[in-house]
Amino acid sequence: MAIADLDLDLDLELFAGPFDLLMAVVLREEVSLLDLQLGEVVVAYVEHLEREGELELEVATEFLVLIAALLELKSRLMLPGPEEELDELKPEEAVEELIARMLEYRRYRDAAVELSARFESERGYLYRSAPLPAELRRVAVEAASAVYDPDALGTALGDLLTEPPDVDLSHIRPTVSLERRLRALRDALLRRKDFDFDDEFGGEDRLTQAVTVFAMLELYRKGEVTWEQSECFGPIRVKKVAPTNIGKGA
Amino acid sequence: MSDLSRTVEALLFLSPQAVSAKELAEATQASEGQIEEAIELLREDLAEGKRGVVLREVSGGFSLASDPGSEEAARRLLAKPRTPPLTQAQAETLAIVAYLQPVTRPEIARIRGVSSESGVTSLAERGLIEESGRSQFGAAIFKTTELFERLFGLSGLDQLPDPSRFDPSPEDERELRERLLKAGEQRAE
Amino acid sequence: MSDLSRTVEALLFLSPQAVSAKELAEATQASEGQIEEAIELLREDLAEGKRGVVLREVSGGFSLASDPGSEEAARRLLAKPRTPPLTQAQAETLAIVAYLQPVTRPEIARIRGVSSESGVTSLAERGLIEESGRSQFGAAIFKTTELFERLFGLSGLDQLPDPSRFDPSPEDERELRERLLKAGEQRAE
Repeated sequence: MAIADLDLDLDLELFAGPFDLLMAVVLREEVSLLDLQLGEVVVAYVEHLEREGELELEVATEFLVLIAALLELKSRLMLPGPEEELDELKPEEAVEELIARMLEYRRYRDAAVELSARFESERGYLYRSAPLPAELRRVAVEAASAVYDPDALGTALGDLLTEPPDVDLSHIRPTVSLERRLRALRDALLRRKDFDFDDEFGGEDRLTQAVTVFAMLELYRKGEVTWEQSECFGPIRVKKVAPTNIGKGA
Repeated sequence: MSDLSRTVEALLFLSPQAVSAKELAEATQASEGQIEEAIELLREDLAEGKRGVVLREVSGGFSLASDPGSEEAARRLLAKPRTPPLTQAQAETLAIVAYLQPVTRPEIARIRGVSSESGVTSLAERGLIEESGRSQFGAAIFKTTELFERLFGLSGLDQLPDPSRFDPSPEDERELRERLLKAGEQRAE
Repeated sequence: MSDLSRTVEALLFLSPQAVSAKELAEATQASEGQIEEAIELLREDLAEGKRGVVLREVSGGFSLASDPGSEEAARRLLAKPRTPPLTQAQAETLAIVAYLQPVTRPEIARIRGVSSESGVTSLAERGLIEESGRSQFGAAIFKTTELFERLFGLSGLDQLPDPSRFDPSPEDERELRERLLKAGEQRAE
């Protein structure tokens, strides 16, 4: 009954009338499938659906099967050349093809109903899904054979025993601040009025010692310090200049 | 209950998949005949309505399942929503795959008359069908899964309803033919 | 068997974890008293030696487990003995346990300089180490297992490679422990 219930009136370039009539005239070759714009039929059907506002599933499915079959037949007709027996598809053959197609579809449609019912009636059975107990997830002691090398443990232990190397700072450039050296000099002079440069700063690196000499020059300029060196490369005696002296000198 | 049936029950309890009589025999080092007997005892003890667990024969073997009467409580406990029913597109696609497997996607579409992309995808997502290689033209080939047999309570694909049951009757066929032609003729008059 | 005990049995069958009486009551919409009765029935039916499945009462509640007598058959059917290579984290953790045992989890973490949770768990799951009590402060104490000795082909723990082979060379176990801890603390800085 289904497709006959489809009240679809078509107004196509080539054909005006109901859909099932179109099917009949196509099958009897009163209208050439080659000239028929199947797209127009589909558009008409979609418009029909919009007007109706509801989709009757069975009718819609059958419509789709028919249109699909027509499309396939038409594409065969459009194939060029040698496959002549295809080109000469007789109307009766087209009917048979269409019917066979629809019957085949129906078979699976009915099987689907049965499967759905079965699915429904089976849904209450639930199966267990749990991990295996731990003892089944590992090798049995009796079945275990040596697969690991004990040295791997020794090596891992050796890695753990190795203390991490000191962080390498060689890529960082040392900088020595003149400010800080000035402070160090003044601090040293607070403790003692005079001291030997090497005693005080001999432990510093060369750069720090050099900057400290710059700081001494700065303090000399300010009149805070003076020094003595009796010979080249000899010891340097640094001396504080008393503020009173500065006052007197000025 | 015999020692062997107890062991068989334990194996079915532990195994995530259905276990065949042959596998049970190997694991218990018993004969298949003894396994048959043990299963027979279990079948009685775990018949529907007796306990909370029932013995089922699915996908080529035996499996334990919870009694359907406890489904609601189980879903509450496990916070597992009920699986939605199959849509018509899914059911049709599944029927085609189940009866024709292995079958390609274009073949499914040809029979249904529509592209079956979404039906195929959703069934694969639900684990009911799976790809099993490619045809010589590169189309994906599908077959049903073990889960399909389990969820449909089938002990094997041969337990699917006889497909000849779905053959259209000669009357159906005649009716269809007449309808296609007659309807047109009437209107053509 | 009452309907409620059947449902409780089904729930315990399905749940991968132990289920408390409260959870059972909620899922079945019964009172905890009724659950107690249902469990009592199950306790009789599923006592050890009766079926392939036994009722277990653990701290978190109730669960079903396969009968211990079926372990051998279960192993033949299901066990997938896996001995994949050890990861660096596993090898380090295992070395610490092997050389210093018994050793606590915090000590392992201190020596490695990182949390060793997953290494400890995976080694315990694979049966290479096991908990052997608690320290006075409640920390789990670990030692290696018999399976460990088998898988490393050791006839005893004294067969472990001499740590003095690996530079630097501590002389006794106490010194080894101290050096390991010291190196670990430096790593953690």
